[in-house]
Amino acid sequence: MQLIYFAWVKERIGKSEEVLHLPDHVGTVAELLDYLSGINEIYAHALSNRAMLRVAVNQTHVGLDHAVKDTDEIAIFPPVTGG
Amino acid sequence: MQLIYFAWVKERIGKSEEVLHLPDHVGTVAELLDYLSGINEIYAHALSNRAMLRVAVNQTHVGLDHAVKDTDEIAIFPPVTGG
Amino acid sequence: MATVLVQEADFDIGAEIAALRAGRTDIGAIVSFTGTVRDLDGGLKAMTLEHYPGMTEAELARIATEAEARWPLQGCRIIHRFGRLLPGDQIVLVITLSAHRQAAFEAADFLMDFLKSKAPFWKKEETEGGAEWVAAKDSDTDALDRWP
Amino acid sequence: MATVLVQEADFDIGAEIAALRAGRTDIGAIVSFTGTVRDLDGGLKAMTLEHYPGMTEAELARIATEAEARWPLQGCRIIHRFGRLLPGDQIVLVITLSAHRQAAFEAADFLMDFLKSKAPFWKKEETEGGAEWVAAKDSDTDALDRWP
Repeated sequence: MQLIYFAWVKERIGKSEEVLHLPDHVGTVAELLDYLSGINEIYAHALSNRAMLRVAVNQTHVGLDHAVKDTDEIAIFPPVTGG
Repeated sequence: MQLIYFAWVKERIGKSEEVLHLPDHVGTVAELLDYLSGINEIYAHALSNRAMLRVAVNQTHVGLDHAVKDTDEIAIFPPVTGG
Repeated sequence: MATVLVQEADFDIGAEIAALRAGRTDIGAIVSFTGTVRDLDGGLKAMTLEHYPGMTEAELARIATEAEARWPLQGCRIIHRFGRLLPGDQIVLVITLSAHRQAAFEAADFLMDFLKSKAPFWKKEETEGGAEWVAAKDSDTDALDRWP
Repeated sequence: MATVLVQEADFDIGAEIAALRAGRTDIGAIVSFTGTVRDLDGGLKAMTLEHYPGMTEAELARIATEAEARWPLQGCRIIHRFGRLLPGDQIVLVITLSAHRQAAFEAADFLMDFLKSKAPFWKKEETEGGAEWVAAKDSDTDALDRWP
């Protein structure tokens, strides 16, 4: 899957995007965040405050129980502040 | 008093303004409209539909029971339709 | 702070907004409303706006002062044209500036509602069939109930 | 019918409105909202807007389509800038055109509420003390409850 990070999520993880293989046991956004947080302390810190994270799958806002596939473009970011 | 007419009130009365002496027994806007309607049939026709008339005294919207004086500028017109 | 203009000439929306904003960094939100001569069925030849010189300016200034008392505005401008206008022509411009978008939106909305039922303007429409004074809409007076 | 632009360049409010109105006589009401970089206490040096290319355009188009489904609009344009902006600079422009003033007002208000909480933009403020991401306001999310 293609992962994209924005704003302070990007700064904490230290990259704006990356391609990772989606493990078979990861089926939802919540499970994906758990999986990423387990990679190392950097991800764990960047993704620790779930209330401050928003996720888009294939450029559409989704909730934590939304399904994810290995072919998806998945973006993780803080609440938006445009306008 | 200075009388000013606008829109179809002006067209029906046939003039845009005139100076009339305010009779002593005329103390309110309602009494003024009654007095003007009694001048002749032209005024009577122009001022017959009271629900469609609005009045401003000294350039401020007022109601039918507002006081009028001989030194006032009194405008009579239909409901406004600007904007 | 509000400025009011009643004029026969056309106005330039962009230039008016730019003049109100010039050199300022304390404004966050600018709302403009422009009313134009609408010809829904293709039968309108022209629209003539009569007004009450003196009272018009006074009434618009009163309306603007009321808006400034209700919302934290950093600028407010009303321009209303009179005379003979053609379909598509601009009639009225209201601009509100504020630090907050909701204040700018509500004040502009309020100004138009009050202007429609308080400012002494009368429209006469010219069609093939002749010229007729536009009747006031009850909905314009009813709209004032939105602002208790 | 709505058109959406996400760009680094500035925009010209008057020219945008003129382009939407050109040659039309069926429009009665035009509302514009402009958001600008506000510096209330004089401490802001700059504001950088990051965005999600692709999704931003898609999200703004979805918001505009929703507005067109709710109100009888005759035109709708959204322009949102990204990149580094200075205090006083223009950030966002929303224009709505309709035969009716209430539709134009409500649609522009709605577009700004949804844009604020749905469009993937993030603001970073630069002050003397450094640079910090702007925190989202609960009031922006709560504002969506105004449009059931």
